[in-house]
Order: sequence, then C-alpha cells, then structure tokens
Amino acid sequence: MATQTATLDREKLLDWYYQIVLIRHFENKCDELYREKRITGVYLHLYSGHEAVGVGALAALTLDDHVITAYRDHGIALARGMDPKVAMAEMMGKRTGSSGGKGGSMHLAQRDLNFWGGYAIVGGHLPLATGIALKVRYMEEDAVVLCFIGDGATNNGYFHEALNMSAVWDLPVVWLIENNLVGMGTRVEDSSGQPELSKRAIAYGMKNGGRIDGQNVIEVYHAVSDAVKYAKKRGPVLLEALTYRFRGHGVSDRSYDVRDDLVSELKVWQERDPILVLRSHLVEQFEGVESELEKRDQEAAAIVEAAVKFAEESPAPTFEDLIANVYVGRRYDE
Amino acid sequence: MATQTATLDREKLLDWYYQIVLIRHFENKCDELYREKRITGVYLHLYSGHEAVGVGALAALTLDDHVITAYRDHGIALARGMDPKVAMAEMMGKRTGSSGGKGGSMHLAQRDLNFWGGYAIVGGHLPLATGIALKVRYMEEDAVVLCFIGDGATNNGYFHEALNMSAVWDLPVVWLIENNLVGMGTRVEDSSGQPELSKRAIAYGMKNGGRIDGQNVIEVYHAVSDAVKYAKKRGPVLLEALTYRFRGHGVSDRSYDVRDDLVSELKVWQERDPILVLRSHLVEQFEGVESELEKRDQEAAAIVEAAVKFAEESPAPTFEDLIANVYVGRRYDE
Amino acid sequence: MSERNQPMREALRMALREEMSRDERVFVMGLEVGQWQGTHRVTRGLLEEFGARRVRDTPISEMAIAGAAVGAAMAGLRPVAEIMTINFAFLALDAIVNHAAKIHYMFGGQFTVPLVIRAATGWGNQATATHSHTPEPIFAHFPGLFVGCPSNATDAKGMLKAAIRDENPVLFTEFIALYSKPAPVPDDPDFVLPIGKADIKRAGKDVTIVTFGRGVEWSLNAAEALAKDGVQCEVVDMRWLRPLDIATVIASFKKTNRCVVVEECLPMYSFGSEIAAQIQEKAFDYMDAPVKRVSAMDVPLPYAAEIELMALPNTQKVIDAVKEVL
Amino acid sequence: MSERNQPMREALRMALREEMSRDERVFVMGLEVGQWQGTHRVTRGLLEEFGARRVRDTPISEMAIAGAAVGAAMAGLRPVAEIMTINFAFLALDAIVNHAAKIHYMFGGQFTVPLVIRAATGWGNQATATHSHTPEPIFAHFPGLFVGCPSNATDAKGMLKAAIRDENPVLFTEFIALYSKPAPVPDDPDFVLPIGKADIKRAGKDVTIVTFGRGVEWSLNAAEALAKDGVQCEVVDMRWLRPLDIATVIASFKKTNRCVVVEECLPMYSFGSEIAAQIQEKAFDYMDAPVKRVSAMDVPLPYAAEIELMALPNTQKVIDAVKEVL
Ligand SMILES: Cc1ncc(C[n+]2csc(CCOP(=O)(O)OP(=O)(O)O)c2C)c(N)n1
Ligand SMILES: Cc1ncc(C[n+]2csc(CCOP(=O)(O)OP(=O)(O)O)c2C)c(N)n1
Ligand SMILES: [Mg+2]
Ligand SMILES: [Mg+2]
Repeated sequence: MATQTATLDREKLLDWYYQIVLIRHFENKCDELYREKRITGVYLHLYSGHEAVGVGALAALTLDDHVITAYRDHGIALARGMDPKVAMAEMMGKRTGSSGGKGGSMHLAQRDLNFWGGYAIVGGHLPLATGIALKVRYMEEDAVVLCFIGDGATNNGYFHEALNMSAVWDLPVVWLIENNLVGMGTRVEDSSGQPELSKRAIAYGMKNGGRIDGQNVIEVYHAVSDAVKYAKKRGPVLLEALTYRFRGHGVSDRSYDVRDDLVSELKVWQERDPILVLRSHLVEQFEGVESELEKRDQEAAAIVEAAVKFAEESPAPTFEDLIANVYVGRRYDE
Repeated sequence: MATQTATLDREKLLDWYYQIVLIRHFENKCDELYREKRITGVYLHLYSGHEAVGVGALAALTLDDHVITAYRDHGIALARGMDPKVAMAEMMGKRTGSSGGKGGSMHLAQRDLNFWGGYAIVGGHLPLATGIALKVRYMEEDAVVLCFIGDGATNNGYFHEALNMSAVWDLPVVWLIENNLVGMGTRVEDSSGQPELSKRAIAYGMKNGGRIDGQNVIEVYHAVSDAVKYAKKRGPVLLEALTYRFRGHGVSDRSYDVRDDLVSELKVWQERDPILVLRSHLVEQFEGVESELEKRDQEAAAIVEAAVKFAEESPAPTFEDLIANVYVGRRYDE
Repeated sequence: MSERNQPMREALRMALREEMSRDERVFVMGLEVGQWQGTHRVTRGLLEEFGARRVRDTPISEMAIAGAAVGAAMAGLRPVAEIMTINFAFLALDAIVNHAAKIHYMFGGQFTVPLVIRAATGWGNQATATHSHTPEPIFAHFPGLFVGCPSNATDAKGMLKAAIRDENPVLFTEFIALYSKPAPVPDDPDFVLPIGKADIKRAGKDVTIVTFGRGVEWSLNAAEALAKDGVQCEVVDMRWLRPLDIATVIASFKKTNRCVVVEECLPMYSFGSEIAAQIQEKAFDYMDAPVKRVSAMDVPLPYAAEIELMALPNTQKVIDAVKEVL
Repeated sequence: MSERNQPMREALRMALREEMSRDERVFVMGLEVGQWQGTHRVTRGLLEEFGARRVRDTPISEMAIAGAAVGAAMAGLRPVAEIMTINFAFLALDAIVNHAAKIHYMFGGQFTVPLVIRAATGWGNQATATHSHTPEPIFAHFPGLFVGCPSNATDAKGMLKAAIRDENPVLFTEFIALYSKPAPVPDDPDFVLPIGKADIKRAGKDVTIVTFGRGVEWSLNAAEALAKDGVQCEVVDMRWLRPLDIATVIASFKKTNRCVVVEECLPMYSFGSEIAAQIQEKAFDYMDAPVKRVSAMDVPLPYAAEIELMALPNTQKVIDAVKEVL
C-alpha cells in the first residue's frame, strides 16, 4: 500500500482533496438551503462523510466507464465531473438542472459523463448496472460499470438477482457497497444475516474484493483500480467500503438531536473524516502543502456559492416541461 | 452414517419404501391419465426421481412441524400423509380433492397436516415459510418449518429476502434445496454464479447443512433430522439435496424424446433410483425382505388404483364452488 | 366514552395500540416501525410499549415483508405489516395479489389470511416520479383483497380496527398529506367502521362528488365554495375501493343526476373509470350529464414544485368540473 | 412481397428474426428463450441462428430480467426481454413501471429506453389462480410505457416490429390461446403497424364492440352470429391499451350509438371501465344505451375445467350483451 501511494503525485492528491471539500461544501450548502426552504421537497440525502468513497472510486475510472448509484448521489455526481451549477440547479428544481428540474436531489444524471443517474427505489438501479455492463460486453467495449450500493440495499431481491446475473454472464461490473453501518435507522447487524457484506460475493461465485477503509481515498482508489482491472478481464467484483453518514439519513432526520449513542458514534467517526485523513497524508508527504489545501478549500467554497447564484437565477420549468419527455416523439396525451 | 442407519428399524425403512413406491405409482398414473386426457390442464410436474428427498425429509418431522413447497408437490403431499384419493381427486379437479378442485396439481395442501401447500410462483412460498416460522417463534412453539426449494428458485429475489429475514430473526426453518440440476431447461451452472447452492448460506450467516445425496432416503433423513434439531434451537439451516427429475420438467416436456445427452444423463441417474438405493440397502440388511417389498409395492399400486376410481367417481365443482372462498364471510360480488 | 381531536397518525396509532392490547396475535412489522419510531411516526412508542417481539423492524425486503406477513397470517397471527410507502408495494405486488389475495380461494378455503398491509400513499411533496404514486386501483383490481383508504382521523381509526379484525387480507393506504390533520377520534375501543361501506361526507341534491382519501378534502372545499353559488354537492367518500359500495353512489346519483369523480390517481384504467362505467351502466336513465373525472395528469411526477402542483388535482379543478356537469 | 398463412408464434418469430437481422443491437433475453427453444416456441431456432450473444437464457430472476433490459436499452442496445408469462411480470412491476416507464422523463429526456418486454398472457387452460391473469390494464395505467396486445398473427408481426423499432419502452403481451392460430403474414421486412392505432376488424352500423387480444375472436364470432339476425356489429380491435386510440372508438360509437366492451380481464378498474368512462364523457349525446361490459368474473381463477370456463367470457356472453344494448 505504502509503495503504491508513493506513486500518486501531488497534483492528483490535491485534486482529490479539492473534490472532497467541494462535495462537503456542496452538502453543507444544501443543508443550509433546505433549512431556509430555498431547497424544498421531502428528500435530500447528503453525502457528507462518504466523500472518500465516491472520489476514490471515480478516480479509478475513465470517462468511457460507467457509473450508477442510489439517491445519495450528489457526491457521486460531483466526483464524476458534473458542474456544481447544474447539480445545484437540479436541487432547486430549475430548468438548468441536470435533469431539467424534473429529477431533483435523488435523480442527478449526466449522459455525456456516462453517469447513469441516482435512483430512489432501493436496489432498483442494480439490474440497470447489469444491463449497462451487458451492453459493454455485447459491444466488446473496454469499459467497466461501477455501481454504488447501500448496505441496506444488499438485503433486497434486486441485489441478489442483479449480482447473480452479472456473475452468470461474467459482466464487467464493480459492485461497491458503501457500508455506512445503517439504512435509515436499521443497523447492518439487524438487517443482514451476514454483516460482513463483501462475503455475499460467495453466493454468486463472484470475486470478493474485500472490505476496505472508505474514509481513506487512497485506499479506495487502489482497491477500486484493482477491481476495475479484474472486472474488465474476468467478471464482476464485490467490494465493501466502510464509511459513515455524518448528517443523518436525510436532512429531515433528527436522530442526532435525540440519540446520545449516535452522537458518540459520530464523534468517533469524525476523527476519521475523509478530509482529515487525506489532509494528514498530504501534510506528511508534501512539505508546505497547507497553503495549497487552504486555496483549494476556498476555491471549492466559491464554486458552491457561484452554483447557488446560478441556480437561484435560473428559471423554473413550465407546463411545457411538465408534459415533455413522457414519451420519445409523441405528446403525452396523444 | 453407518452406525446411525443401523438404528433404523426394519418397519420404519419398509414404511419409507412404501411411501417411495406409492409416490412413484401415483406419478406414473398421473402421467398415464394425462396422456389419456383424464387429467387435463397445462401443468403437471411429477416428483419421480425426487422421492427419497421428500420421504426422508418428512420422516424427520412430527405433525407439529410445518411443510411448504413449490408446484412439484405430489410427492411431498403423499409423504406428509395426504390420502392419495384426495390428492388424485385434486388432480382431476374434483370437489373431493384436497383443495376442492380449485387448486389442482400445483396447489395441494392440507391444513390438518400442517402442510401449507404447493405454490406455483417460483420462490413465492419462501417468505411464507419465514412467516410460518415467525409464528412458531412468536408463540414459542416447539416446531420447525421445512421449506422445499428448487435449484432454479435460488436465483430469485424471494430466496434472498426470505432466507435473510429468517436469519436475522433466527427462525426455525430448514431450507431444503432439491437440486435436480436444472430448472425447466436451464442448468444450475448457467443460472447460478455459485453452483454449489448450499454455500449461499454464507450470504446470510446461516448454518450450512451441506450437500447431501438426495437419492438416499436414509442420508436425507439424518441430515434433515440434524438440521431440524439445529433450527429449533438456534435458527435456520440451508441444506442441498442432489437429485434428479426422471420425467422432464412437466408432463408436456418432451426433451427426453429429442435430446440424447439428456437420455444418457437420465440413464446414469436411474442407476441411483431412490427405489433401487433403498431396496439394496434393505435386501442387504434384512434377510428375506424381498417378499415384503413386493407386498408393499402391490399395496401401493392398489391404493393408487383406488384413488383413481375415487377421483373419477367424485363430482366436479359447481358454480357455487366457483364463487365460494373469494372472501371469508362475504359473497364475491357483495 | 368520549372523543378527542387527534391527527390521523395518532388515530392510527390508537387503533394499533388498542388492537395489540386486545389480541396478542396482532403485531406490527416493517421498515423502521420500531427503533426509528416509524417513518411517518404512526408506530411511535409501540416498540417501547409492546417490545421487540410484537414490533418488528425488518430488512429492506418488501417481497419478504409482505410474504412473511402472509405466512404468519395463515399460521394464525394477525400481522399488520407496514410498507413504508405504497410505491415500494410494487415490489410486493406478487406477494399481495398472487399470494395474500388468492390463498384462501386457491386451497378451497383451507387457509385464511387475516393480514393488514399498511402503506403511506399520495404525492405532492416533490417526492419525484418513482415515489409519487396513488395506485390503489391497481391493487383493487384483484379479487380476494380489500383495499381501504381513510380520508380523516376518525375514519382512520374505525377502518384500521375493522381491517385488523377482519379475516380477509386488507391493503390499507394512508395519505401522507393527511397524517397531521386532526379530527375527533372516539376513545371507544370497539369503534369499528364496517368494511366496504361508503360514507356521505356532505349531503346535497345537485351534484354527486365521488372520491376517496385526500380527494375528500378538495371535494368538501369545492362543495363549500359552490354552496355559495347555490350549488349543493353531495360528497361520497368511498372509503373502500374494494369492496366497492356502488349502491351508495348510485343512490346519490339517482337523486342528483350528475357526478364528478375526484381522485389523486392517474386517470387511465383507474378509480374514476370504474365509477363512471358503473354509473352509466346502473343509472343510465338518470344521467343528465356525463360523469366527469378529476384525476392527476397522465404523466410521471416531476420534482420541481411549480410543475408538480400543476399535475395534481385541487379544489379549483373540482369546482370547474362540477360547473361543467351542471 | 407476398404473404403466407402462419400461426401467431411463427409471425412473432419472423418479426424477431427480421429485426435481429436488420439491427445488430436487437437481442433476445429471458427464461428458456435459447436452449429450451422458448416456452411457447416463439424463439425456436433463434439461438442456433444468432448465437448465445444475442439469444440469452437467464436465471429465474424477473426483477433482473426486466431491470437489466432497461439498463441495456439505456446504454444503446434494443433488448427484447421475454417474461415467460405475464403473471411473473408482477415481480417486475417496479422495474417496468418505476424504471422502464419513468427514466426518460425523470432525467429530463437524457436517456431513452427502447425496450420491448414480451409476455404470454391469458388463461383458460386450468393454469389456476396465480397463473391466470390478463392484467394489461394494470400496466397501461402508468404513463411512459406502451402496451400492445395483438389479436392475430398478421397484427402480431407488424406490431412487434413497430415495438422493437420504437424508442419507447413497450410491454407486448401475446395470448397463449392465439399462438397456434394462423393468419396471412406478409413477408415484407418493413411491414410495420403504427403504435397506438386501433383497427376495425369488422364494419357495422348497429353496435360497436370494443375489444383486444383474444376478445376479438369472441367478438367476431358474435358479430357473425348476430348478422344472421340482421344486427351489424362493428368490431374495434384496440391493439394498444396505451396509447389508447379512443378517437376510433368514439367515431364508431357516434355511428352506432351502442357499445359492448369485451375483455378477458378482471372487471374492476379495468379496460372496460376506461372505455365506458370515455364513451360517456366524449359521446354522451350519442348514447342510446349504456355501454355494457363483458369481462372475466370477479374471482380468482379455479383449476377445475368446468368452473374455470364459467368464469371466462365467450361468444355467447358477447351475443347476450349485444342484445341487451340493442
Ligand atoms: C424498495 C424501497 N424500500 C424502502 C425505501 C425507503 N428507503 C429509502 S433509503 C432507505 C435506506 C437505505 O439504506 P442504505 O441502502 O444503507 O443506503 P444509505 O441511505 O445508508 O446510503 C430506505 C429504507 C426505498 N426507497 N425503496
Ligand atoms: C416467478 C416465476 N418465473 C418463472 C416461472 C416458470 N417456471 C415454472 S417452474 C420453473 C423452473 C423452476 O426450477 P426449479 O426451481 O429448479 O424447480 P424444479 O422444476 O426443478 O423442481 C420455471 C422457470 C414461474 N412459475 N415463476
Ligand atoms: Mg447505509
Ligand atoms: Mg430444479
């Protein structure tokens, strides 16, 4: 591991640092906007705490590869390269949003980034990943599908069917579980007979990529890189990254206000904040990098501010948008 | 193993022999009646070849235990103690059938035997087993649920969800896979990433009861007995019995008429016909048992003939039956 | 016995508590019903009161939640399974309509399935396309299953208790938009409303408005407004989509000769379709105007609040429809 | 170009072969479509002709069959996924209505889902309660998805080809009872019937019979019989439940002023409900009688042949209904 990390250059790591703090700023801003009712609606699931998983995993891909995830998708979208303006506009339900304001927080997507979107039915996107990977094999393309999965989602029928099918067909998928220990309020050990989720690979005769530290972007990057190589050549891999939700299930989750046990747990995990972990590494590796980190941090904050401005000034969708895209090439009421 | 079998007395083994040949006669008769159009309909799945699994497994239960299975249910029903008359009447869609002629071949059931029925949606009965086992635990009863599962069914979402839930709740279920190598025309290795199906237990942190010889009723009996003991005390067990379909998927499956490879495979398995396996054991163990076997065989054949007669002489359901049982305590059109 | 103003979620909880106290076989299972205190807070406090045996958190396994509840019901318990929102019940459609609804019939009456599946329903809060269904008619299409949907706290209590006590499987849907709305709820632990009976929420002689669930609110508001113009609407709250109390609809229609159906559902092959079809079948000679339907627009639901609301029925749309049939 | 009498299964296979030959992105996946040669023999020979890359047997995983087909379609392929019978599509309801049907809309048009899901439908062969559905209206309830159901071999070819070539997701259901029935099928590899267009299968001036799928046969037989009594029925085969060509129905009705709807479906919240509702809405002044519905009985389907058939519509029931509206 140590030797591998040495090969990562300063710029790359600084870029990851930037991405991680960008996501953190973005999520903090979303939370703020939600409290101010400038972002509305029932669902807003923040990626804070998970950043190293998304950034590290996506760093292991090229733009020819494919990405798909669940509703906790802001961080994935940004790490994949979605313009924060466009992401923020989607949060606010604006025409300039990535899905034209019709998808919202849970349904970011960007076709030209091969980012196939965030999905809100738990497990529902898993067979989609299988299908996209089928297309890759069918067309003999040199690419992989990276599919993010919540720990809770691994107990759903979709998980079983989608992973098994990918194994039977030797498809190039990296199945990456973001195990943040809980789905809404249910702990992994209360929802999974097998709490070491990567072991579920055995049920599909699938390569078990193991359990990795999801707070360490470098470890995630290497593990996913290895998995990508394997998946392209041989077939699916199941990986499990241990991570933690810093902000509750969604913005309306107030568990941290009432549950002392959760607050204590959170404190422990905050010591392993992906920002801190990467910062320590950088500071240790590269002398005098602090000012650079500061700069990236400010840059990210400014980008988020600009995104909010852009989003707020953007127009809302209209009736024409409401009735568009129900079908391809046909009016909704035809 | 050897020591264990020695403890089984002659009468018990002869009774199993009787049950196995009874099922074989019953199924052969069903096939004959179907060709003669005395049994009609699209679905009729024979248990021939699987007899040792059903008979051995059910021998390990008491009447307080619970049994549930899929559509290949004739053998299970008979081994559980359903009167062949009542079973045959159901095949023919008669009022005297176990489900009053409304269930047919795929939906035999008998409440007072705790036989919860055969189900035709692949995997659909698995969560029912979980639920019945939940009732057992909830009421603190000393009983177990035995749930038969086809190999093909293990790739269905129901399997995953039902088994996981049983594990999370430590329910007393013995999940018994009847691996006959194929689901309709699809081989296990083409449908399951993990072809050693009992290994799927790991995905649920569940006790793996292992792979057993499904042609040997004695081995099945012991393995299921052990599993029952474990399940009652500690929680679910997954067991896999290797067996073989002697008559194709359903009576309309004509694969054996056109596929030489299947015919060869069948021949190999016929050497391990559960009737032969048990007969050899008995002949070896108990001198002069042959005449007894012959007697049981004739008895079974006579019982099946009587069942046919009973069924044929029974009345068909009427319009009143058509509209009954849609709801409890309410007319269908109220 | 007295009654107190309570929000619908409290009325539902009251029903659950009373039935759980009355009958040990009644228990609750579903996502986040226990430790998390219920996604919609209906089950708040039940875990503490009844313990983990009778208030059971489950994995995210809708097929198994519904399916295991069917099994438990067959075996003698009386499960009240919660599907967090009705959208996720699509994953359990087979367990619900092919198992819960058919088992009593298919095995010739040997088994009963005294099961209630509760699910939050409705939309209008930017929950977006996959989380914005009001698909009760889909489930009510299938015989063997009752489908109830209360429009207020009072009915919620009486209907849920009826559902729990009944021997048949019941899909019971609760509009999220109504959870916080209060209404007088009787303390009476035997306050039970009959399954399959509609309720006339407002009497009137000019137009019959047939609706259920959240539609009742829009309809009553519309009736209120129209009354000022001298138009008397009779508002029929169906309460149950199956059994469907069409007799009450027809009786009202024979008096008013005009009808508007109000549903939050999608319009095609839906609730309004059935009501309109039955009226023209059973009261053809009484029709002074076609039955008019007010439904959600025939589109998936978008996120942006502005356009989402355009797609939803509302009081004004009901008023307009009533004016059209006058 | 010529045409030949062919059973519907052969017409469907012709459509598949032609489209697979024309467009490399078209492929077939599902249970037993390959080695087993198709449960209903529609895909017979395709594995040998096109190889295992394009004819893909799957595990018994309906959620993943539908869901993976959605993903493959989004990514640029044109899957024709087979769900062995429509009953098993209940397990895939979420993948079909919450994913296939919504993805184009939900992501603002970024993705398209050019997917066909084929499923055998209908009942009447003692398949029993869980295997005896004709639930097309359930699926057609949801916008974003087309639902087609041919009534004969000719239409089957033209409609399936249209479905495969279309950019929208299509649920395509095929009556098992029709697979072996022959009709003239054009060789023309570009014989494509427009999506969402109904077809008048028989012209008449006295009564409009609106139906689809297997109902067409009963309706034509009834029309034939009634013609002997001098009653001229116009038989409208809807072909598609979505888009629904209500204009053709209304035009016919304005001529005949009477209508019978014939469906193999369950009666409640169904096809007939929608047709009746629309007729009274759009042609109220033309109604000389209520629209009458001939549906399956509102019960789960039993096994025993005698009583199963009682629950099914048939020619005589159509004749009786026509006489009632005359
Ligand atoms: C099929 C389904 N059931 C229930 C829900 C409600 N729900 C939304 S998120 C969630 C928890 C998911 O947990 P996990 O997969 O661990 O993801 P995390 O939120 O931790 O990222 C649940 C139960 C849903 N969206 N879909
Ligand atoms: C959900 C579902 N999909 C497909 C089918 C059609 N089908 C009936 S039996 C069967 C094969 C099942 O194989 P297996 O589980 O191995 O049981 P076996 O027939 O070998 O006993 C299939 C695919 C079904 N009944 N249900
Ligand atoms: Mg989680
Ligand atoms: Mg098998």
